Amino acid sequence: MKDWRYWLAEQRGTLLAFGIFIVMFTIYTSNHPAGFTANVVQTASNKGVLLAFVAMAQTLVVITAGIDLSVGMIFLLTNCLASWLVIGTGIETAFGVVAVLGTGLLCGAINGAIVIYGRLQPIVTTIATGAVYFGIALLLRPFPGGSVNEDLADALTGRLFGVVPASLVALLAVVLVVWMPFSRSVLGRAAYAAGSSEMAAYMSGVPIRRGKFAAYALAGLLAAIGGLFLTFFTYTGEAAYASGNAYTLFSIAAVVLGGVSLFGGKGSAIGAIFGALAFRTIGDLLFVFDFDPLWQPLFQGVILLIAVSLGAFALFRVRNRLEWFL
Amino acid sequence: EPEIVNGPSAEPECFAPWAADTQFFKFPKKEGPYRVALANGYIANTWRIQMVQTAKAYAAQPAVAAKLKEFKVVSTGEDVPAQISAINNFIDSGYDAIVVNAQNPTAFGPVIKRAKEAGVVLVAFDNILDTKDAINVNVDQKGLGELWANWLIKHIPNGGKILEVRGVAGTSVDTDRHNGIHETLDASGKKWEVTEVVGKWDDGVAQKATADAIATNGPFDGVTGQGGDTGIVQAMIDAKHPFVPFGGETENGFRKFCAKFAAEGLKCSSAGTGPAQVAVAIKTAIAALEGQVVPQAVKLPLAIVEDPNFKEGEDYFPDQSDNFFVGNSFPTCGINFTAQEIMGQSKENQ
Amino acid sequence: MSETTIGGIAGRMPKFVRRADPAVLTAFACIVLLLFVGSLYSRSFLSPEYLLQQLKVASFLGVIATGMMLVILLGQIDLSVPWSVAAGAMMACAAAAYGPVGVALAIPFGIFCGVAIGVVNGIGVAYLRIPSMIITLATNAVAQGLMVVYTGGFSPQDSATRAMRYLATGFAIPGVPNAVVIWALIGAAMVFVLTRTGFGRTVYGIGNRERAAYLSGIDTRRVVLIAFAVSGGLSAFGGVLLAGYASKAAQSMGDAYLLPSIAAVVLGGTSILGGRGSYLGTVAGVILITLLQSILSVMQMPEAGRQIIYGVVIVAMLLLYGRAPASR
Amino acid sequence: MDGAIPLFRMEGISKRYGGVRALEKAELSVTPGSIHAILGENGAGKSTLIKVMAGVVAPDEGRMMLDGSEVTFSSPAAANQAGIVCIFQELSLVPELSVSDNIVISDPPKRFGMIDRKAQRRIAEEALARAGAADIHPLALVKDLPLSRRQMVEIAKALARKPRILILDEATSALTAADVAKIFGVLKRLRSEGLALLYISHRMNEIAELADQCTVFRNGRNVASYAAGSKSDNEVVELMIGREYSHIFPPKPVRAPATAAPVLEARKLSWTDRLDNISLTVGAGEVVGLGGLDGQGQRELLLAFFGVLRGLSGQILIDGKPVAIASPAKARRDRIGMALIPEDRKTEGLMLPMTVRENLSFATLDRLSRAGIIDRAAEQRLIDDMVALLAIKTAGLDIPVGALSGGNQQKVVIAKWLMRQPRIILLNDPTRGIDVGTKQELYQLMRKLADQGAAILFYSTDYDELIGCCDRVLVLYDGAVKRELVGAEITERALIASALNIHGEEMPARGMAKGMAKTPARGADA
Ligand SMILES: Nc1ncnc2c1ncn2[C@@H]1O[C@H](COP(=O)(O)OP(=O)(O)OP(=O)(O)O)[C@@H](O)[C@H]1O
Ligand SMILES: Nc1ncnc2c1ncn2[C@@H]1O[C@H](COP(=O)(O)OP(=O)(O)OP(=O)(O)O)[C@@H](O)[C@H]1O
Ligand SMILES: O[C@@H]1[C@@H](O)[C@H](O)OC[C@H]1O
Ligand SMILES: [Mg+2]
Ligand SMILES: [Mg+2]
Repeated sequence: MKDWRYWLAEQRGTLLAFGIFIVMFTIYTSNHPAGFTANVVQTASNKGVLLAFVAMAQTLVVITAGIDLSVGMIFLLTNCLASWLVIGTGIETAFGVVAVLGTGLLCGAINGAIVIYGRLQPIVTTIATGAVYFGIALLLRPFPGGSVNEDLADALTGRLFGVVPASLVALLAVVLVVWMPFSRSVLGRAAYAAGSSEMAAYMSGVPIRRGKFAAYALAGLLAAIGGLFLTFFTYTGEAAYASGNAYTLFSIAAVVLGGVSLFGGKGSAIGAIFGALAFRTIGDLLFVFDFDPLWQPLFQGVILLIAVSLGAFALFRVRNRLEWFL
Repeated sequence: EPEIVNGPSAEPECFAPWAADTQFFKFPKKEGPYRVALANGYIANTWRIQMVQTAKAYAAQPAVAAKLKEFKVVSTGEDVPAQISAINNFIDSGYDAIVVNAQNPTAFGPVIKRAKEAGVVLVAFDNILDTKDAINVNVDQKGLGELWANWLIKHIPNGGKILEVRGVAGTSVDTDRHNGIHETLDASGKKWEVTEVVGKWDDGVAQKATADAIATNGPFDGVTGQGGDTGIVQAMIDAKHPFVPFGGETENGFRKFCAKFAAEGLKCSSAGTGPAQVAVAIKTAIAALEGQVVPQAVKLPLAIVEDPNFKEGEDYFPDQSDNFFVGNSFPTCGINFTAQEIMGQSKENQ
Repeated sequence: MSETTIGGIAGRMPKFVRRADPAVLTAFACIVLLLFVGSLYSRSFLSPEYLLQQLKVASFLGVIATGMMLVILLGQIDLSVPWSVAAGAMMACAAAAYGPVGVALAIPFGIFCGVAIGVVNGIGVAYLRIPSMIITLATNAVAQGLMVVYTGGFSPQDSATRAMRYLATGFAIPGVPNAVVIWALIGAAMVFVLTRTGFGRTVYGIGNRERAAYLSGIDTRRVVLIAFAVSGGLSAFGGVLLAGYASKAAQSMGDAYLLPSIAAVVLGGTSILGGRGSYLGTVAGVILITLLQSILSVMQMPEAGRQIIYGVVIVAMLLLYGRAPASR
Repeated sequence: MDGAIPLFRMEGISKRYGGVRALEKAELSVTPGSIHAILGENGAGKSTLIKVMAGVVAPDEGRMMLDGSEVTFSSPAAANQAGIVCIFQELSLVPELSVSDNIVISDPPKRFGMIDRKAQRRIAEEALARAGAADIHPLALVKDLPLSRRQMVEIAKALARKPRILILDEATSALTAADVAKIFGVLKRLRSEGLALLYISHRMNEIAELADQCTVFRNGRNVASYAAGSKSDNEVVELMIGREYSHIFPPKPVRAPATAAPVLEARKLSWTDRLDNISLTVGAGEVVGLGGLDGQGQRELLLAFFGVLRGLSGQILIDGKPVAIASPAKARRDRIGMALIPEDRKTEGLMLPMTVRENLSFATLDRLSRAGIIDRAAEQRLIDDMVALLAIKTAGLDIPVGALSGGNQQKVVIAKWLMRQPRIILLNDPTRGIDVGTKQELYQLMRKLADQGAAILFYSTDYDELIGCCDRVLVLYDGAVKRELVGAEITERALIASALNIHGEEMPARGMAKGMAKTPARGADA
């Protein structure tokens, strides 16, 4: 086999997610009354990027064969915090941003510490810590409100050179600054190895605990970046329980659509980003098709069902039934 | 960008200003027919479904339909950014007016800016917007709390133990109602001991919370609940709690109980505004597009029914679902739907 | 509570308790602790009425968590619980609108709708090999969509039938609410299935290593399908009971049961990776969650504080007994 | 060679698992420039010993000395740091990572703090070449490789770590003779470079060829140490199993020509590019071997019979009648009565955390239940029979099967199928990793089952076994049957020649042939 074939095999999930996204987005924009305009793209990317950050966060944890059901709550908590802190002069705003990101990192680190050093199952740990984070968010913002540095917010949700959505650029920057270094670092590899086979990784002297811890902590950071963007996008903070849970569940859907294996060890945040964008486009499709309003939720559900079933087509190629159980 | 003008507004009966200092808007008159959109958030409860159905029915009324080129509804779920994006999309697609049931009162600043620049009329109802730049069709939530508290004060002359079942924590609706209740009780000068539990506007949750409260803190001399009232009464029945005065919302199930057990002590004040407020919101949007003067904040009348005035077939419907909210008409605005015709409509259409 | 006390108590208990995992015993000890804390706050906490009332409320979660446990034992998860519950409740009430036959078939029809959702989940997981975490999310969305269409379009009947009310709130045995009896029956059936039947063994086997189970000549896909169908059916049955309890069905009925049912199963010592866990543990988990929620509710603490305490207590309890063994 | 100074010493090492004494005051010395073999039956404590040495398991007592000073290892990484590198049988490769990722996993080359993929690939290619496995692509994912290739990657990975002490725990058990030959070359070179090597294997001939020094373990203690070659195989085996031992292979019956229709028959079986027009028959009472280099389609053939493969062409006949077998569930049904002892007992044969009891009866639940309910008394009876028949050593029926030693785990896998009294038994390399004593029992069992009328199809990577056990051997090459050897034709020479697809009497070059030709266990063969 040639090198590029191995590369292709490795990227299959990501490419499939990319393909699904492109198809859906093309259907969307070609039916949009306004067409493929800078405004439409900006609107879509502002919305998509939020989930993309949360999905990236989820990816990190899922790679270690864990799951983080608190990402949505970290996202809310940091949103509420940002609505207090990211305001004022440049220095104050900068301090606020650092504090918000630090808080996210801390939340992720707490999850990681409990799961790794406390040896608890990630799913129930993060259900519990998610409740705690939500409680704190509610303390911070019993009612929706607060404000944010609007210049910064407009800059990051606006457009560069009148065409490129700034939020997409920010997403790209985060990929380059957080994801790329992590995935190529020793710790990142340790996270993958631990997710694929913790025992093997341990026996090979891989620093699995540090790798997993880094993954959880960075997941908190990425969720916080999402929370920050939510604040930029809405100018306020709100502790909305349902929407926190929705982001958590959506992030799982995005991760799976993005070809990341829930069994750990496989997939990339890039795939998850396209998974998130594709997932968001499902909602947008409602806008361009004239559905009876009451049928819209069903339509969304069915599209989601179809999208998640696409991967099953690979099944028809399986000639050895044991491959079902990998 | 509307002109700020002096009142009174067109159809002052219907478009009642919220307060004495409420501003009046006059938008530049646009030629009809109009493209109007409804940007709903959450959809999966009866109130919202009833609301969407009412909106459709209203837009289909011949007089209204004549003014509309297009009426489009999108429900985006609980996610605020999705709703913001939907509104942005409506603006970009050239809709003339957008009616919103906002998932968050404060998050729409950027959207309001954009709508203003594009000359799009934005009307919020039910969950309204914290702004003076868009039209709000408003229910006096605090007034509702005051009403319930006054009802209890009237029926429990010497003060006593009250169970307050609250709605969804953190929403302005819940807070306003709660504040209205407490301020009024405190001002009464009587001694009240209030047990608060959270019912989340949901019968099941409210029922469970009530059952717990009765078991640990009961019995109570009076109850007030926002949403989930049917469940609250059910919990009282299950716990064999004596029937006591009750201030609650307008669910059909609740009113059925009120009518049935009034003689045994369940003296109810049932008040609120039904999902038909969406029709008022649409009506307001059209009026604004036609260049008529409208208040920035429209105050909706409360639909109040109090013991002993519960009339079968008018205020409650024994054969119908418990879940819908009675009081779906705003006669002053010429909006006269009954809830059953709304919820039954597609069946008849088939 | 020291280990010796637990051991001492355990010594006098029936065999199935003595053989239980220490984690399960600790979970029950935590229940006692919670009751103690609750009684500090309110006297009536330890009254039989209150405890029965808690048990009744717990039984709804118990029924739902039973299905969840079955699926978790397979190493899967069922995120379609919210709308399976709602669909069960709503469809049972809907059936009642169709005359006496409808009334008679209301409960089975509600359960059937849950089974149908479960079958879709099962086909997705077992035959299409879609991760359960996502296929169940999707069917949940589809079920929600269907219920919204139904509510908006069909002039719904949503009052519970007398039979439903009786199941949830009646007393066939004086003093013991029927809901509790039902949970006990379902629980006993589950214990029997898990410990005495080939199906139960197979569930554990698949949860541990599906490949090995398949190569042992087990039709693992059918077992997975059945487990999901049962989970859907039990969720729907939970919904039917809830509708009976509230005497009506509502859309959002199931929302409050998803995370607690997962938490209850895991708090009860079942491994989320599958293959390990006992039903007794799930019982403990369900009671723990219910008690905790109700203590927080009667403590009249603001929502924020409640959420924080809820989370902290769960982590604390798990650290006490739910830790995985050290690796060396 | 002054191998007298121990590089590493273990003294008084004990390790208990609950009631099980895995190690009891064990001693071991390792000298540089020599290969030290560790022998012992299954469960003797060999793996535990090396796990202690490699920092995987913490000993309860005892001390370890490296270069004369005491050391403790808190983790495998710490042991690695000290130059101790261990090749665990199959546990330490990360399946979702590529071969090169795995090879450098404990200390990847870095550039600007990130892993340098180019350098990593270079290192991996070098290491693979050193291990004689240059055919493995460094970008391939480990999970896509067959077991034998994975073991080669393990070895490359160990070499890349530049160890001072290299430990191989049954590292060659899944390798073909050709690979073993390459590995031996490497090991001998390492010895000459002054490394200390510890070698655990159940294959006596390998030890004979490689070892300088041997230590025998029994019941967690080292019972004897001696210079290689100073004891006969018989003596060694006696030390290991504590009893006398003779006649590894039971005598083969003189077969009358088959009259009845074969129990199992394949006609022109093909599947993707892995099976090519295979026709074969296995009659009742017959043991038919599958030979050839590893990976020539033997495993796929067994899976094809067992209903695991999709898109087969050709025909499978049972008792002369064509059947469609779409799943193992169908294959095991009474009408067919097939059983498969799978390749990897840990992932395919057993549910490790479940009890011995549950594992034993798992494939027979359908017969043991009435209306879905298990008849526990009947279950107990069958289990007792099987434990007795196979002499399974276990502390109880209700402990996790994962706590049994490898050989006993393998017995459980076999027992779980024998419980069904299958008519057709497919064996996929069943003696991998099990000790001589157990092997001998297994060979006898196979013959006994055949005598009782079973049709046995037996794949082995060990030529001795094929020679010793089979009535006929089919040699596969590239998915096709290249040659059928019957009775006296089954010789090592013939097996090797046909495995390499060499015709006539020409033999491969000497060095190669020596590596391939594993001398039969001396004194044991009849
Ligand atoms: N983690 C463990 N838990 C319980 N028992 C164990 C554990 N590890 C080893 N044992 C027991 O310790 C004894 C020694 O096992 P060990 O694996 O060292 O044997 P071995 O000599 O390597 O056998 P084999 O040749 O089968 O590999 C066995 O009885 C085994 O069951
Ligand atoms: N979780 C566990 N519980 C109990 N015992 C275990 C466990 N894991 C491993 N063991 C024991 O550890 C010993 C070594 O296990 P391992 O999987 O390393 O086998 P091995 O000796 O390397 O390979 P083989 O199975 O071929 O002998 C086995 O004897 C097994 O009994
Ligand atoms: O106003 C509330 C509405 O927004 C919600 O959807 O249902 C309950 C009502 O009280
Ligand atoms: Mg071993
Ligand atoms: Mg071994």
